[in-house]
Amino acid sequence: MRVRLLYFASLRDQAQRESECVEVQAGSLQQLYEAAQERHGFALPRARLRVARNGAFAHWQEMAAEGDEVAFIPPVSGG
Amino acid sequence: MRVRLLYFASLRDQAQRESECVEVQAGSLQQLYEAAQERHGFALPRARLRVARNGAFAHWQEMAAEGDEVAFIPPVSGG
Amino acid sequence: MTADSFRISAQPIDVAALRAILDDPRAGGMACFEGRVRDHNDGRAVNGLRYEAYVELANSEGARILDEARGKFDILAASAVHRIGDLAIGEVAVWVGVTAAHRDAAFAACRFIIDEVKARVPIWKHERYAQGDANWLHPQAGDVA
Amino acid sequence: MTADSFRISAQPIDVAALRAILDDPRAGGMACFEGRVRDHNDGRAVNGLRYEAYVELANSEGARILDEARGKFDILAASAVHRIGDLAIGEVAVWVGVTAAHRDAAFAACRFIIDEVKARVPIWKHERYAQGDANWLHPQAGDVA
Repeated sequence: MRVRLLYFASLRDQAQRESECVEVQAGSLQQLYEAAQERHGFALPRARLRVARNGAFAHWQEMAAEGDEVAFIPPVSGG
Repeated sequence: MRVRLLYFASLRDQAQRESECVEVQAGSLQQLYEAAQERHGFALPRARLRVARNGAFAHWQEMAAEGDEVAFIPPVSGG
Repeated sequence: MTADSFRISAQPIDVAALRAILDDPRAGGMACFEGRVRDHNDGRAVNGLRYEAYVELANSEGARILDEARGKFDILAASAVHRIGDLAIGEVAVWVGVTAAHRDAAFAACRFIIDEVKARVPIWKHERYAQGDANWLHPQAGDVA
Repeated sequence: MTADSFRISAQPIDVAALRAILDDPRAGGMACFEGRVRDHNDGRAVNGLRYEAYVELANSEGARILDEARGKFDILAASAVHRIGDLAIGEVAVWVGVTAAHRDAAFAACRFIIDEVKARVPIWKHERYAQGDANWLHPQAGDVA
Protein backbone atom coordinates (compact mmCIF):
# COMPACT_ATOMS: atom_id res chain seq x y z
CA MET A 1 0.00 0.00 0.00
CA ARG A 2 0.97 3.58 -0.47
CA VAL A 3 1.52 6.14 2.31
CA ARG A 4 2.94 9.63 2.40
CA LEU A 5 5.58 10.45 5.02
CA LEU A 6 6.25 13.99 6.28
CA TYR A 7 9.61 15.07 7.70
CA PHE A 8 10.25 18.13 9.82
CA ALA A 9 13.24 19.98 11.23
CA SER A 10 16.32 17.78 11.64
CA LEU A 11 14.53 14.80 10.10
CA ARG A 12 13.89 16.81 6.99
CA ASP A 13 17.51 17.89 6.82
CA GLN A 14 18.67 14.29 7.19
CA ALA A 15 16.14 12.94 4.67
CA GLN A 16 16.89 15.88 2.35
CA ARG A 17 13.20 16.10 1.58
CA GLU A 18 10.08 17.28 3.37
CA SER A 19 7.93 14.38 2.29
CA GLU A 20 7.98 11.18 0.31
CA CYS A 21 5.48 8.61 -0.93
CA VAL A 22 6.45 5.06 -0.14
CA GLU A 23 5.10 1.62 -1.00
CA VAL A 24 5.02 -0.48 2.16
CA GLN A 25 3.77 -3.80 3.47
CA ALA A 26 1.05 -3.77 6.09
CA GLY A 27 2.61 -2.49 9.28
CA SER A 28 2.44 -0.17 12.23
CA LEU A 29 3.44 3.49 12.31
CA GLN A 30 6.39 2.38 14.39
CA GLN A 31 7.55 0.10 11.59
CA LEU A 32 7.21 2.98 9.14
CA TYR A 33 9.57 5.05 11.25
CA GLU A 34 12.06 2.26 11.66
CA ALA A 35 12.23 1.76 7.90
CA ALA A 36 12.58 5.49 7.27
CA GLN A 37 15.23 5.75 9.96
CA GLU A 38 17.25 3.00 8.29
CA ARG A 39 16.80 4.56 4.86
CA HIS A 40 17.80 8.09 5.90
CA GLY A 41 20.02 7.52 8.93
CA PHE A 42 17.84 9.54 11.33
CA ALA A 43 19.72 10.31 14.53
CA LEU A 44 16.63 10.69 16.73
CA PRO A 45 15.47 7.48 18.41
CA ARG A 46 11.77 6.77 18.03
CA ALA A 47 11.26 7.11 21.79
CA ARG A 48 11.91 10.85 21.49
CA LEU A 49 9.36 11.35 18.69
CA ARG A 50 5.62 11.53 18.45
CA VAL A 51 3.67 10.43 15.42
CA ALA A 52 0.66 11.91 13.68
CA ARG A 53 -1.61 10.38 11.13
CA ASN A 54 -3.75 12.48 8.79
CA GLY A 55 -3.26 15.63 10.82
CA ALA A 56 -3.92 14.24 14.31
CA PHE A 57 -1.63 12.73 16.93
CA ALA A 58 -1.66 8.94 16.78
CA HIS A 59 -0.15 5.94 18.55
CA TRP A 60 2.89 4.14 17.22
CA GLN A 61 1.09 0.79 17.49
CA GLU A 62 -1.65 1.83 15.05
CA MET A 63 -1.55 0.14 11.67
CA ALA A 64 -0.97 2.32 8.65
CA ALA A 65 -3.74 2.37 6.05
CA GLU A 66 -3.69 2.97 2.31
CA GLY A 67 -3.39 6.69 1.55
CA ASP A 68 -2.36 7.72 5.08
CA GLU A 69 -0.29 10.83 5.59
CA VAL A 70 2.07 10.05 8.46
CA ALA A 71 4.20 12.70 10.15
CA PHE A 72 7.12 12.01 12.48
CA ILE A 73 7.26 14.75 15.10
CA PRO A 74 10.69 15.46 16.59
CA PRO A 75 10.89 17.11 20.03
CA VAL A 76 9.30 20.52 19.59
CA SER A 77 10.96 23.85 20.34
CA GLY A 78 8.42 26.57 19.76
CA GLY A 79 8.08 29.59 21.98
CA MET B 1 3.16 75.04 65.27
CA ARG B 2 1.84 74.91 61.77
CA VAL B 3 1.39 71.77 59.66
CA ARG B 4 -0.29 71.08 56.37
CA LEU B 5 -2.69 68.13 56.12
CA LEU B 6 -3.49 66.33 52.87
CA TYR B 7 -6.76 64.49 52.34
CA PHE B 8 -7.44 61.92 49.65
CA ALA B 9 -10.43 60.01 48.29
CA SER B 10 -13.25 59.63 50.83
CA LEU B 11 -11.38 61.72 53.39
CA ARG B 12 -11.23 64.59 50.95
CA ASP B 13 -14.94 64.27 50.22
CA GLN B 14 -15.76 64.30 53.92
CA ALA B 15 -13.40 67.20 54.68
CA GLN B 16 -14.62 69.00 51.56
CA ARG B 17 -11.04 70.06 50.88
CA GLU B 18 -7.88 68.42 49.64
CA SER B 19 -5.62 70.06 52.15
CA GLU B 20 -5.61 72.46 55.07
CA CYS B 21 -3.06 74.27 57.19
CA VAL B 22 -3.65 73.89 60.89
CA GLU B 23 -2.11 75.34 64.05
CA VAL B 24 -1.54 72.52 66.53
CA GLN B 25 0.11 71.81 69.83
CA ALA B 26 3.08 69.45 69.88
CA GLY B 27 1.76 65.98 69.21
CA SER B 28 2.06 62.77 67.26
CA LEU B 29 0.79 62.10 63.76
CA GLN B 30 -1.84 59.92 65.41
CA GLN B 31 -3.09 62.91 67.42
CA LEU B 32 -3.25 64.95 64.22
CA TYR B 33 -5.55 62.37 62.67
CA GLU B 34 -7.72 62.11 65.74
CA ALA B 35 -8.25 65.87 65.76
CA ALA B 36 -8.98 65.95 62.03
CA GLN B 37 -11.35 63.01 62.38
CA GLU B 38 -13.29 64.85 65.08
CA ARG B 39 -13.32 68.06 63.07
CA HIS B 40 -14.51 66.48 59.80
CA GLY B 41 -16.35 63.35 60.95
CA PHE B 42 -14.10 60.92 59.09
CA ALA B 43 -15.69 57.47 58.90
CA LEU B 44 -12.43 55.55 58.51
CA PRO B 45 -10.83 54.44 61.78
CA ARG B 46 -7.15 55.25 62.06
CA ALA B 47 -6.28 51.55 62.17
CA ARG B 48 -7.27 51.27 58.51
CA LEU B 49 -5.09 54.18 57.41
CA ARG B 50 -1.41 54.73 56.82
CA VAL B 51 0.30 58.05 57.33
CA ALA B 52 2.97 59.84 55.34
CA ARG B 53 5.09 62.80 56.30
CA ASN B 54 6.80 65.00 53.72
CA GLY B 55 6.25 62.51 50.93
CA ALA B 56 7.40 59.32 52.69
CA PHE B 57 5.52 56.73 54.73
CA ALA B 58 5.84 57.40 58.45
CA HIS B 59 4.79 55.92 61.80
CA TRP B 60 1.79 57.20 63.71
CA GLN B 61 3.88 57.57 66.85
CA GLU B 62 6.26 60.09 65.27
CA MET B 63 5.92 63.65 66.51
CA ALA B 64 4.85 66.27 64.02
CA ALA B 65 7.31 69.09 63.37
CA GLU B 66 6.83 72.68 62.28
CA GLY B 67 6.14 72.90 58.55
CA ASP B 68 5.41 69.17 58.07
CA GLU B 69 3.15 68.05 55.27
CA VAL B 70 1.18 65.12 56.65
CA ALA B 71 -0.97 62.88 54.46
CA PHE B 72 -3.56 60.43 55.73
CA ILE B 73 -3.64 57.44 53.38
CA PRO B 74 -6.95 55.58 53.20
CA PRO B 75 -6.92 51.93 52.03
CA VAL B 76 -5.68 52.05 48.46
CA SER B 77 -7.54 50.70 45.43
CA GLY B 78 -5.33 51.11 42.40
CA GLY B 79 -5.03 48.52 39.66
CA MET C 1 10.03 57.13 30.50
CA THR C 2 12.90 54.68 30.73
CA ALA C 3 12.70 50.91 30.90
CA ASP C 4 13.12 50.76 34.65
CA SER C 5 10.54 53.17 35.95
CA PHE C 6 7.21 53.61 37.58
CA ARG C 7 5.00 56.48 36.55
CA ILE C 8 1.63 57.97 37.39
CA SER C 9 0.05 59.24 34.18
CA ALA C 10 -2.82 61.62 33.63
CA GLN C 11 -2.73 60.74 29.92
CA PRO C 12 -4.02 57.54 28.30
CA ILE C 13 -1.50 54.73 28.58
CA ASP C 14 0.30 54.08 25.29
CA VAL C 15 0.95 50.36 25.51
CA ALA C 16 2.81 50.16 22.20
CA ALA C 17 5.27 52.81 23.36
CA LEU C 18 5.75 51.05 26.68
CA ARG C 19 6.43 47.75 24.97
CA ALA C 20 8.96 49.40 22.65
CA ILE C 21 10.89 50.82 25.61
CA LEU C 22 11.32 47.28 26.93
CA ASP C 23 12.85 45.96 23.69
CA ASP C 24 16.09 44.25 24.59
CA PRO C 25 18.08 41.78 22.48
CA ARG C 26 18.83 39.73 25.61
CA ALA C 27 15.14 39.32 26.43
CA GLY C 28 13.64 35.92 25.70
CA GLY C 29 10.29 36.90 27.09
CA MET C 30 8.13 39.74 28.22
CA ALA C 31 5.26 39.18 30.61
CA CYS C 32 2.79 41.97 30.92
CA PHE C 33 -0.41 42.75 32.71
CA GLU C 34 -3.02 45.32 31.79
CA GLY C 35 -5.69 46.27 34.25
CA ARG C 36 -8.72 47.62 32.45
CA VAL C 37 -11.89 49.33 33.60
CA ARG C 38 -14.60 46.71 33.95
CA ASP C 39 -18.29 47.35 33.38
CA HIS C 40 -19.12 45.81 36.74
CA ASN C 41 -17.70 45.46 40.23
CA ASP C 42 -19.01 43.53 43.17
CA GLY C 43 -22.23 42.79 41.29
CA ARG C 44 -22.98 46.41 40.33
CA ALA C 45 -22.99 47.91 36.83
CA VAL C 46 -20.24 50.53 36.48
CA ASN C 47 -20.42 53.43 34.02
CA GLY C 48 -16.90 54.69 34.48
CA LEU C 49 -14.41 55.61 37.08
CA ARG C 50 -11.81 58.01 38.25
CA TYR C 51 -8.46 57.31 39.84
CA GLU C 52 -6.65 59.75 42.01
CA ALA C 53 -3.20 59.40 43.50
CA TYR C 54 -0.90 61.00 46.00
CA VAL C 55 1.45 61.43 43.06
CA GLU C 56 4.71 62.15 44.86
CA LEU C 57 4.40 59.18 47.20
CA ALA C 58 2.92 56.94 44.50
CA ASN C 59 5.93 57.50 42.28
CA SER C 60 8.44 56.81 45.03
CA GLU C 61 6.57 53.74 46.32
CA GLY C 62 6.16 52.43 42.76
CA ALA C 63 9.89 52.86 42.13
CA ARG C 64 10.58 50.98 45.35
CA ILE C 65 8.40 48.07 44.18
CA LEU C 66 10.31 47.86 40.90
CA ASP C 67 13.59 47.86 42.85
CA GLU C 68 12.30 45.03 45.02
CA ALA C 69 11.28 43.07 41.91
CA ARG C 70 14.75 43.47 40.44
CA GLY C 71 16.23 42.21 43.70
CA LYS C 72 13.95 39.18 43.98
CA PHE C 73 13.78 37.97 40.37
CA ASP C 74 16.29 37.43 37.57
CA ILE C 75 14.85 40.02 35.21
CA LEU C 76 16.26 42.48 32.73
CA ALA C 77 13.86 45.39 33.14
CA ALA C 78 10.46 46.29 34.52
CA SER C 79 8.13 49.19 33.88
CA ALA C 80 4.77 50.12 35.29
CA VAL C 81 2.37 52.97 34.66
CA HIS C 82 -0.84 53.76 36.49
CA ARG C 83 -3.43 56.07 35.07
CA ILE C 84 -5.22 58.79 37.04
CA GLY C 85 -8.22 60.92 36.10
CA ASP C 86 -11.48 59.91 34.44
CA LEU C 87 -11.51 56.58 32.62
CA ALA C 88 -14.14 54.97 30.43
CA ILE C 89 -15.02 51.27 30.39
CA GLY C 90 -12.28 49.31 28.66
CA GLU C 91 -9.52 51.87 29.16
CA VAL C 92 -6.19 50.71 30.51
CA ALA C 93 -5.85 51.68 34.18
CA VAL C 94 -2.51 50.08 34.85
CA TRP C 95 0.18 48.43 32.76
CA VAL C 96 3.09 46.34 33.99
CA GLY C 97 5.75 44.86 31.72
CA VAL C 98 8.76 42.77 32.64
CA THR C 99 11.49 41.40 30.40
CA ALA C 100 13.73 38.50 31.32
CA ALA C 101 15.90 35.91 29.65
CA HIS C 102 13.43 33.24 30.80
CA ARG C 103 9.70 33.27 31.31
CA ASP C 104 9.60 32.01 34.90
CA ALA C 105 11.20 35.18 36.18
CA ALA C 106 9.18 37.42 33.85
CA PHE C 107 5.85 35.98 35.04
CA ALA C 108 6.79 35.94 38.71
CA ALA C 109 8.05 39.52 38.70
CA CYS C 110 5.06 40.81 36.73
CA ARG C 111 2.69 39.21 39.20
CA PHE C 112 4.67 40.54 42.17
CA ILE C 113 4.63 44.08 40.80
CA ILE C 114 0.91 44.26 40.09
CA ASP C 115 0.09 42.72 43.47
CA GLU C 116 2.33 45.17 45.31
CA VAL C 117 1.08 48.16 43.32
CA LYS C 118 -2.47 47.27 44.24
CA ALA C 119 -1.56 46.74 47.88
CA ARG C 120 0.79 49.64 48.57
CA VAL C 121 0.73 52.48 46.07
CA PRO C 122 -1.46 55.42 47.17
CA ILE C 123 -4.01 55.39 44.36
CA TRP C 124 -7.76 55.35 44.88
CA LYS C 125 -10.60 54.29 42.64
CA HIS C 126 -13.88 56.17 42.50
CA GLU C 127 -16.64 54.23 40.77
CA ARG C 128 -19.75 55.72 39.20
CA TYR C 129 -22.58 53.23 39.08
CA ALA C 130 -25.30 52.85 36.47
CA GLN C 131 -27.86 53.62 39.19
CA GLY C 132 -26.40 57.10 39.62
CA ASP C 133 -24.48 56.83 42.86
CA ALA C 134 -20.73 56.72 43.26
CA ASN C 135 -18.24 55.38 45.73
CA TRP C 136 -14.61 55.51 46.77
CA LEU C 137 -13.16 52.02 47.08
CA HIS C 138 -11.32 51.46 50.33
CA PRO C 139 -10.95 47.69 50.43
CA GLN C 140 -10.72 45.79 53.69
CA ALA C 141 -7.87 43.34 54.09
CA GLY C 142 -9.05 40.12 52.49
CA ASP C 143 -11.33 41.73 49.91
CA VAL C 144 -11.04 40.20 46.45
CA ALA C 145 -9.38 42.76 44.21
CA MET D 1 -8.57 36.19 13.86
CA THR D 2 -11.14 36.01 16.61
CA ALA D 3 -10.58 36.37 20.32
CA ASP D 4 -10.58 32.65 20.97
CA SER D 5 -8.13 31.30 18.51
CA PHE D 6 -4.70 29.91 17.94
CA ARG D 7 -2.87 30.72 14.76
CA ILE D 8 0.43 29.99 13.06
CA SER D 9 1.55 33.12 11.23
CA ALA D 10 4.14 33.57 8.51
CA GLN D 11 3.75 37.35 8.91
CA PRO D 12 5.15 39.50 11.72
CA ILE D 13 2.93 39.39 14.79
CA ASP D 14 0.87 42.56 15.19
CA VAL D 15 0.58 42.81 18.97
CA ALA D 16 -1.59 45.94 18.92
CA ALA D 17 -4.15 44.21 16.70
CA LEU D 18 -4.13 41.13 18.92
CA ARG D 19 -4.69 43.23 22.02
CA ALA D 20 -7.58 45.05 20.35
CA ILE D 21 -9.30 41.78 19.54
CA LEU D 22 -9.30 40.92 23.23
CA ASP D 23 -11.03 44.16 24.27
CA ASP D 24 -14.00 43.21 26.40
CA PRO D 25 -15.95 45.45 28.77
CA ARG D 26 -16.19 42.59 31.28
CA ALA D 27 -12.42 42.18 31.40
CA GLY D 28 -10.69 43.51 34.49
CA GLY D 29 -7.33 42.30 33.37
CA MET D 30 -5.32 40.97 30.51
CA ALA D 31 -2.18 38.95 31.07
CA CYS D 32 0.06 38.49 28.12
CA PHE D 33 3.33 36.90 27.26
CA GLU D 34 5.59 37.67 24.33
CA GLY D 35 8.41 35.33 23.45
CA ARG D 36 11.11 37.20 21.59
CA VAL D 37 14.20 36.12 19.71
CA ARG D 38 17.18 36.38 22.05
CA ASP D 39 20.72 37.16 20.97
CA HIS D 40 22.00 34.12 22.84
CA ASN D 41 20.96 30.60 23.79
CA ASP D 42 22.74 28.09 25.95
CA GLY D 43 25.79 30.32 26.09
CA ARG D 44 26.12 30.82 22.32
CA ALA D 45 25.64 34.08 20.40
CA VAL D 46 22.65 33.81 18.04
CA ASN D 47 22.35 35.86 14.84
CA GLY D 48 18.78 34.92 14.00
CA LEU D 49 16.49 32.00 13.71
CA ARG D 50 13.82 30.28 11.76
CA TYR D 51 10.73 28.53 13.01
CA GLU D 52 8.90 25.90 11.06
CA ALA D 53 5.67 24.17 11.98
CA TYR D 54 3.51 21.30 10.94
CA VAL D 55 0.87 23.94 10.38
CA GLU D 56 -2.26 21.78 10.23
CA LEU D 57 -1.47 19.91 13.43
CA ALA D 58 -0.06 23.02 15.16
CA ASN D 59 -3.30 24.87 14.60
CA SER D 60 -5.46 22.02 15.90
CA GLU D 61 -3.21 21.33 18.90
CA GLY D 62 -3.03 25.05 19.69
CA ALA D 63 -6.82 25.29 19.58
CA ARG D 64 -7.02 22.32 21.93
CA ILE D 65 -4.71 24.06 24.42
CA LEU D 66 -6.93 27.16 24.38
CA ASP D 67 -9.98 24.95 24.97
CA GLU D 68 -8.24 23.31 27.91
CA ALA D 69 -7.36 26.73 29.34
CA ARG D 70 -10.99 27.83 29.10
CA GLY D 71 -12.02 24.66 30.91
CA LYS D 72 -9.47 24.99 33.72
CA PHE D 73 -9.55 28.75 34.42
CA ASP D 74 -12.28 31.36 34.83
CA ILE D 75 -11.29 33.45 31.82
CA LEU D 76 -13.16 35.44 29.20
CA ALA D 77 -11.01 34.85 26.14
CA ALA D 78 -7.58 33.66 25.10
CA SER D 79 -5.59 34.09 21.93
CA ALA D 80 -2.21 32.86 20.86
CA VAL D 81 -0.14 33.30 17.71
CA HIS D 82 3.15 31.67 16.84
CA ARG D 83 5.37 32.97 14.11
CA ILE D 84 7.10 30.81 11.51
CA GLY D 85 9.78 31.71 8.97
CA ASP D 86 12.94 33.76 9.41
CA LEU D 87 13.09 36.03 12.47
CA ALA D 88 15.62 38.64 13.51
CA ILE D 89 16.83 39.28 17.06
CA GLY D 90 14.10 41.02 19.06
CA GLU D 91 11.17 39.93 16.87
CA VAL D 92 8.12 38.46 18.54
CA ALA D 93 8.09 34.67 18.09
CA VAL D 94 4.97 33.94 20.10
CA TRP D 95 2.25 36.00 21.73
CA VAL D 96 -0.33 34.82 24.25
CA GLY D 97 -3.05 37.04 25.67
CA VAL D 98 -5.77 36.15 28.17
CA THR D 99 -8.58 38.30 29.51
CA ALA D 100 -10.45 37.59 32.71
CA ALA D 101 -12.54 39.42 35.25
CA HIS D 102 -9.73 38.88 37.79
CA ARG D 103 -5.99 38.70 37.43
CA ASP D 104 -5.42 35.34 39.13
CA ALA D 105 -7.16 33.49 36.34
CA ALA D 106 -5.59 35.66 33.63
CA PHE D 107 -2.05 34.98 34.86
CA ALA D 108 -2.60 31.28 35.47
CA ALA D 109 -4.17 30.69 32.07
CA CYS D 110 -1.52 32.71 30.25
CA ARG D 111 1.22 30.70 31.91
CA PHE D 112 -0.56 27.42 31.19
CA ILE D 113 -0.96 28.29 27.51
CA ILE D 114 2.64 29.28 26.86
CA ASP D 115 3.91 26.23 28.74
CA GLU D 116 1.67 23.88 26.79
CA VAL D 117 2.43 25.55 23.46
CA LYS D 118 6.12 25.07 24.09
CA ALA D 119 5.64 21.47 25.17
CA ARG D 120 3.12 20.19 22.65
CA VAL D 121 2.66 22.27 19.52
CA PRO D 122 4.67 20.96 16.54
CA ILE D 123 6.92 23.95 15.94
CA TRP D 124 10.70 23.77 15.66
CA LYS D 125 13.38 26.38 16.12
CA HIS D 126 16.44 26.53 13.93
CA GLU D 127 19.19 28.76 15.32
CA ARG D 128 21.97 30.36 13.33
CA TYR D 129 25.00 31.08 15.49
CA ALA D 130 27.47 33.93 15.24
CA GLN D 131 30.22 31.36 14.57
CA GLY D 132 28.49 30.35 11.33
CA ASP D 133 26.93 27.01 12.21
CA ALA D 134 23.26 26.30 12.77
CA ASN D 135 21.17 23.84 14.68
CA TRP D 136 17.66 22.48 15.05
CA LEU D 137 16.55 22.53 18.68
CA HIS D 138 15.11 19.24 19.84
CA PRO D 139 15.08 19.63 23.62
CA GLN D 140 15.34 16.66 25.92
CA ALA D 141 12.77 16.35 28.67
CA GLY D 142 14.04 18.50 31.52
CA ASP D 143 15.94 21.01 29.37
CA VAL D 144 15.43 24.60 30.43
CA ALA D 145 13.36 26.26 27.75
